[in-house]
Amino acid sequence: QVKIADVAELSGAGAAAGAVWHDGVKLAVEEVNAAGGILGEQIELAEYDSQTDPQISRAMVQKAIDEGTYVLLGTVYSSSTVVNMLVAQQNGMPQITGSESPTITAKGNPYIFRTAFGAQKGLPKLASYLKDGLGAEKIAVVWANTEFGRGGYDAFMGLVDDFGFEIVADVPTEQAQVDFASDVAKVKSSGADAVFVYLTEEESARFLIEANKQSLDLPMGGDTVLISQKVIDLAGDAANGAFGHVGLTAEAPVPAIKEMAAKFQEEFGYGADHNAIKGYIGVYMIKYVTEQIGEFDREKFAETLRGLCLDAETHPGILMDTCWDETGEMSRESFLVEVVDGAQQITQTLPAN
Amino acid sequence: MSEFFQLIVSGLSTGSIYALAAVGFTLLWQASQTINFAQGEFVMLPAFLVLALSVKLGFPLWLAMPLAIILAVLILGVLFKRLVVEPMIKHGTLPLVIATIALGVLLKEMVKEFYSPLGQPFPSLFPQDVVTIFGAVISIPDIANFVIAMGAIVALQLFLGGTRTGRSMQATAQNPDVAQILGVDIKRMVLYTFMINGALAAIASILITPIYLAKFSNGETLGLIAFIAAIVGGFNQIRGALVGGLLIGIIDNLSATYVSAEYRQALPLILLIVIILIRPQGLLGTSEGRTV
Amino acid sequence: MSDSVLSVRNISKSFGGIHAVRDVSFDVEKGEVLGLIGPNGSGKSTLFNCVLGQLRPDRGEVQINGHRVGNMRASRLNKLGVGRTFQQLSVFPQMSVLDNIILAGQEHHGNMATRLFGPSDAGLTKEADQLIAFFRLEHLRDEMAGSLSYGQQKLVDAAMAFMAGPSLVLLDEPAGGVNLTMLGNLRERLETYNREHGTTFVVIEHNMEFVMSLCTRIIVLAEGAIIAEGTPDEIRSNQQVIDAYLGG
Amino acid sequence: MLELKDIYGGYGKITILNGTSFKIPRASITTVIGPNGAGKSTVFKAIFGLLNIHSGQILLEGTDVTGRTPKQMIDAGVTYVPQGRNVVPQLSVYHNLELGGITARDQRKLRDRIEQVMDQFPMLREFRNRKAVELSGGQQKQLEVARALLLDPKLMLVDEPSIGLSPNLVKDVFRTLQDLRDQGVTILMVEQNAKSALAVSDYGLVLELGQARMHDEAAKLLADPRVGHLFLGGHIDEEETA
Amino acid sequence: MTRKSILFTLVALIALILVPLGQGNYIIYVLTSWLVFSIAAMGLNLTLGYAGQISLAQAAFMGIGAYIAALITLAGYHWVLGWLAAMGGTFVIGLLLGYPALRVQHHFLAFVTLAFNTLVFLVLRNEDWLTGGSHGLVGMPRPNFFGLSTGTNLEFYYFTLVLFVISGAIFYWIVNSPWGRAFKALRENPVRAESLGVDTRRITLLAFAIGSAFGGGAGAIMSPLVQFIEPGSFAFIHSLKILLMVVVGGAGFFFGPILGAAVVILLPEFLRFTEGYYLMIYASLVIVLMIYSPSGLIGAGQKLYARLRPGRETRKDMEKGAQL
Ligand SMILES: Nc1ncnc2c1ncn2[C@@H]1O[C@H](COP(=O)(O)OP(=O)(O)OP(=O)(O)O)[C@@H](O)[C@H]1O
Ligand SMILES: Nc1ncnc2c1ncn2[C@@H]1O[C@H](COP(=O)(O)OP(=O)(O)OP(=O)(O)O)[C@@H](O)[C@H]1O
Ligand SMILES: [Mg+2]
Ligand SMILES: [Mg+2]
Repeated sequence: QVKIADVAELSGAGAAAGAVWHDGVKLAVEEVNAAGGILGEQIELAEYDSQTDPQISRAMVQKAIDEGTYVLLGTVYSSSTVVNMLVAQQNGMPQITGSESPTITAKGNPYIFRTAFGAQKGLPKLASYLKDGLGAEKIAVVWANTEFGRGGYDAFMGLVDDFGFEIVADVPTEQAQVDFASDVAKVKSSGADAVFVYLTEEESARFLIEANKQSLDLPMGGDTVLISQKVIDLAGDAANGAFGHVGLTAEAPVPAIKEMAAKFQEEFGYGADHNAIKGYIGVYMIKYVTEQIGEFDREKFAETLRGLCLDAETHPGILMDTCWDETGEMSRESFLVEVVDGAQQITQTLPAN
Repeated sequence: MSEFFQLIVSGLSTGSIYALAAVGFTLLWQASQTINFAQGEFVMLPAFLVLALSVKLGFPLWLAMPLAIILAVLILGVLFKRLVVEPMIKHGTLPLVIATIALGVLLKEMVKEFYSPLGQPFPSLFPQDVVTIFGAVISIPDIANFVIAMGAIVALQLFLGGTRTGRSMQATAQNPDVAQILGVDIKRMVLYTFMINGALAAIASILITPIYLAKFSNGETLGLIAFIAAIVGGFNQIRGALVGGLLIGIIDNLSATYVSAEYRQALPLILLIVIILIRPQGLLGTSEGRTV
Repeated sequence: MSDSVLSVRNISKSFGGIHAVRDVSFDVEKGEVLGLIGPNGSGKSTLFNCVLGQLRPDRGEVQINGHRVGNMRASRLNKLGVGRTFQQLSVFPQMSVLDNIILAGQEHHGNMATRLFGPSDAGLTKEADQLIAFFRLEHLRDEMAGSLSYGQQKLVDAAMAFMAGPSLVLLDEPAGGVNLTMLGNLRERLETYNREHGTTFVVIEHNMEFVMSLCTRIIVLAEGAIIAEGTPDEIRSNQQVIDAYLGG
Repeated sequence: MLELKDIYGGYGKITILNGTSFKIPRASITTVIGPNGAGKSTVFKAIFGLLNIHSGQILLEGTDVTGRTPKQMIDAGVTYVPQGRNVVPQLSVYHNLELGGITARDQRKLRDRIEQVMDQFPMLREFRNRKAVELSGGQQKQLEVARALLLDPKLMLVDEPSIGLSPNLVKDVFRTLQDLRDQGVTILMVEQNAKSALAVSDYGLVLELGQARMHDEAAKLLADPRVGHLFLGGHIDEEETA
Repeated sequence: MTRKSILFTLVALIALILVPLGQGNYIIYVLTSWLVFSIAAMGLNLTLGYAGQISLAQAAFMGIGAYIAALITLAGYHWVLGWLAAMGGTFVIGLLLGYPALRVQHHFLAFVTLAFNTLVFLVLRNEDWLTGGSHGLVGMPRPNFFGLSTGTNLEFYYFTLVLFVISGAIFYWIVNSPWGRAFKALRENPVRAESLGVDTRRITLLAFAIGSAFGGGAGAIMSPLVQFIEPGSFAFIHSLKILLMVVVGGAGFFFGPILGAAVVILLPEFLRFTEGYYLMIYASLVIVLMIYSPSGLIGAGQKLYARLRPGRETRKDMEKGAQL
């Protein structure tokens, strides 16, 4: 038996993301165990609730390490990951995270690995679509003033000069904000050509609903979350027309993902989203890398994973061809998606960068 | 200008719902000196009752909503009063405050565990059509929210001030010992207030959730706003809570737009601190009278 | 300004339309025991509260020992040697009787620093115990003051006013609810203080036996104004006072 | 009318009443006297259902009313004026009075009764729209006494009505109580003002250490040297009462 | 102190010294944060439990303390300096927060302090240049004392324990001095207290300032403990948590908040095995406790103790005979 710990946002504000991630992890663990485990060892999955509180997540990581884990999975919220990755690093513990904040791989921590690439990689793809695809110049930016949103915001603002955008409205919002009336009104009166939305799921949906209510007729683009299935479910018709860049989506024209999504739906009774896929991939990363080195050795695990490329053909659980660089950052193909009639539609497949 | 007007209109619409929550808050304070830190969760829960009835049990919406209100009155009114408040009412405010904090956690966790940790879409009672006045877009739900909330509050005010039951409730609130000696059935009076609060919370919930979405954690923000609105209004006045709710709705919108979005929460708070320090009894509250 | 401990000049106070106190002036000489009587609602308590800084009078001025006490806080006044009781029971219900009484004295000993670093009873236990014994409350010394009977609390309340060894004490209905025997003791205590320390007293009281036997001079208030002033005998036989207050 | 049989009771675990027994006849005034802390107020609370009674029986007109709630006692025709201040602070004087009659069936009649008691205490009429908390101490006490009269009770429990009242009002109140007695109301009253209270009473009751020690006609008690002794100091020894 | 309570304190102290031995890092970490929160809760207990001034801003003071200490240690100065500055700073800010309490009471005061907490949160989050914004501050070093390191978790636990004992002693001293009596008097009857010479103004301000300084001190220990601080850890909700500690333990009792902190921090750990239900169980337990004993665990203990003693009790004066 080999023990794997998943520290995730099972309660608190991040439960939506963390719980889905955890279900993805569970699905993969079941599959791997059914197929004989890793190096013949069955995986024993231990879950730890970070309560979406960075301090608790730190304690939980500490606890997971104390209680013995081979590799660590989690957390999803960047605000937690930046904290608890320090502990994992001190203990030489490889950590596979679902966070997408650019800062995480920028800290020179040799033990951290992503399951989806950071916002700094996705946003240029979106920006060029805004500029070239839509011809937008005046942009309104609506972002969550949290660790998560801040990362996306900084990454996007870094691109403004390169693309020659003019930011006509800069609207930070609160965590778990429910009332977006003033934010929409501000965007509306700013004279923007397009809106860049970088919020978490419910907030994205609330923003879209309010925008619809106030008849805000602007193209609204975002990264991953804005056009996720969850947001579409929540916002209903108001989500139509939103578009964005997606690293992972259950709608991707990739058979392996479709298959995984179907299994997920069957197992848990709701649709998989990018967080589910991330958790799923995380487990398979552990399997493939361990099998490559042939033993359970954390040091070697981290060493091997740095700079590794896994192709989906021989490693089906990884779903798409993926490479990791020296910092733990990863790259693979991604997609441009638009919401049409309440469903994601892939408009473009973008190459890995 | 149209932006300004838009902000006022939106502020009034959400503000009226804050007012509903705040009025309930004030009522509980009056009846039992309960500062209900679970008030936000009280507004969060009924939406999930509607969802459970309609989505999970397949009731039609027109039936699910009244049923949910009744359930809310039973759970948040009768049950809450019987199980939590009654045993503690003699012991002052603090234990009750703590119990309501714990109750808030309990409700949140139960919804999360037994329904879903994810946000849920919620059907709107009203068509989504809009009218445009002076460049501001006003939706039918906005108008309906405002009218229903006002109606509920005015009715309540008349009931409390104009009937003997209402005054017995006030007496119970101010001096339960005396009320008891005079033969007021204080338990029943307290029960009434809790039931009314349950109903108000349910109405607020059904009105606000189509926009805010049903999520277990929604109560955190709402509860706080209700508390603030009740304070501004003066805590011992129904119409104070009304004014407080509307004011918060508008100030929040205006300050987020014209002052600083990063400090959007700050301005209403600072303003309120100033109000309180100038008028310690709140905007419409009355002073507690002679102390010596 | 001769020996006047308390001098009240033209005090007026109204609430909304009610003139609770109208242009009241009087002086209290050192060592006097002054009675203040009058029908219910005639403004006695209000007058006390104006004198002692709990209320701000609309007009007029109060001097204690020659100091104007316009905006002085009650605690400052108390430190200047003015003790008082309130008409409504006011003890510290969740503190023991002993603590109640020590508290009443501790602020008069040392300064903030010695009160923090000195002994925890500020060296007052003995003194407090004597007072407790005097009011026959020994058996209740360690009970919470809030669990005492009305009369017992009243005694604790009165005891607190004496603890700091004040030079001027204002008592608002000290006798109400107190058993007659204890009342005798209370009167004796007042008299002893008055004799030995020259303490000046102003007493509001509706118990005529108590007032008449204790006070050297009596002021009668009605509808906020002074209607009579004099020795107990003069007051007892004053027709106006009988009509307004004593009843036939 | 009212009978207490061997009542034990108190606050929490502390017993204050140690076998209190007495009996009072209909249409009489009985004054309870005794030192501070003897348990006088506690007896009243016990009768009115506000106290935890360990054992013993309370009979009202022959029916056992032990353990009834205050509401039930009011319905049975008992009203209670507690010691200290007991008004609803933020309600007006008039609404306070109205509350006093909250249990009355006939509300029209209640309104007439309120007018009548306001005649008795003119101050109340003058201040009918003022908040009760703004009244002076004695005014609040008048309000309380007036409020207890509204319901035309059968039995009134009055705990030290004279505290805070000016002498002429005390006389008025005592006179009112006598009038009520003449109309058939039974009155049980506590007074420290023993002499004047006993003077208007039919019976007197000395309570000490939670027990009824002496119970006799008021006039006899007034003349009793032991009662005189009581007011001069010391307490009644067992032998003396035996 | 009675002999019994001295003995109890000694036993407790020895237990505290022995508990972490042989435990994993995580348990030690949890124990350490219990001690830290106990200090903060002690402070609130002074403000709320003793002086009766409701404050919903204790987390903000922890935050201010933590940031002050973090900035000072990150600038290369010794932690002790940061600690003193944190206590001093929060003392002064607490003094300022006390001013509204001179004008308003109860729920209004609750609101003002709540608002203050939110404002502090916003400043910590928005002023990136100083506080690192929502990214927070990372990597505060653990201090050395004359060659003694506090680097490992166990060492840091003992370091915290020492500070805890010092804070506890100071707290005990304050509440048992005449100041403590004045605080209680303020809680019970401010008008009367004022008339007895208690300068209620000064006492109110002091109650806030001292309570806040305890919070600041706790915060200053927190920053090297967690080695990462961010605004979210000091949001209003955490003030409620500290309030919970004080009341659940027993407001106005010396050991109350310490017990309460243990419940709030350690109990969830014991309930962890119930997985998704632990918060529900925890919340229900708190409600039940409040119903059974509104004065918290201490009160519950007293109640149980009383139940074990014989049934009826005659009051002392009822035995001896009340003198007339
Ligand atoms: N805070 C207040 N607001 C309004 N009216 C007040 C206030 N305080 C006192 N009054 C009024 O002022 C008048 C004088 O009250 P005060 O308490 O001084 O009377 P008092 O002489 O002490 O009477 P008592 O003997 O009954 O105690 C009363 O009519 C009272 O109703
Ligand atoms: N709430 C309480 N908790 C505990 N003990 C109490 C409580 N109330 C009263 N006692 C005690 O019970 C005894 C009787 O009190 P009670 O109030 O009946 O006395 P009383 O005869 O009415 O005295 P008084 O003349 O002072 O009003 C006293 O010793 C008192 O200390
Ligand atoms: Mg008076
Ligand atoms: Mg009594």
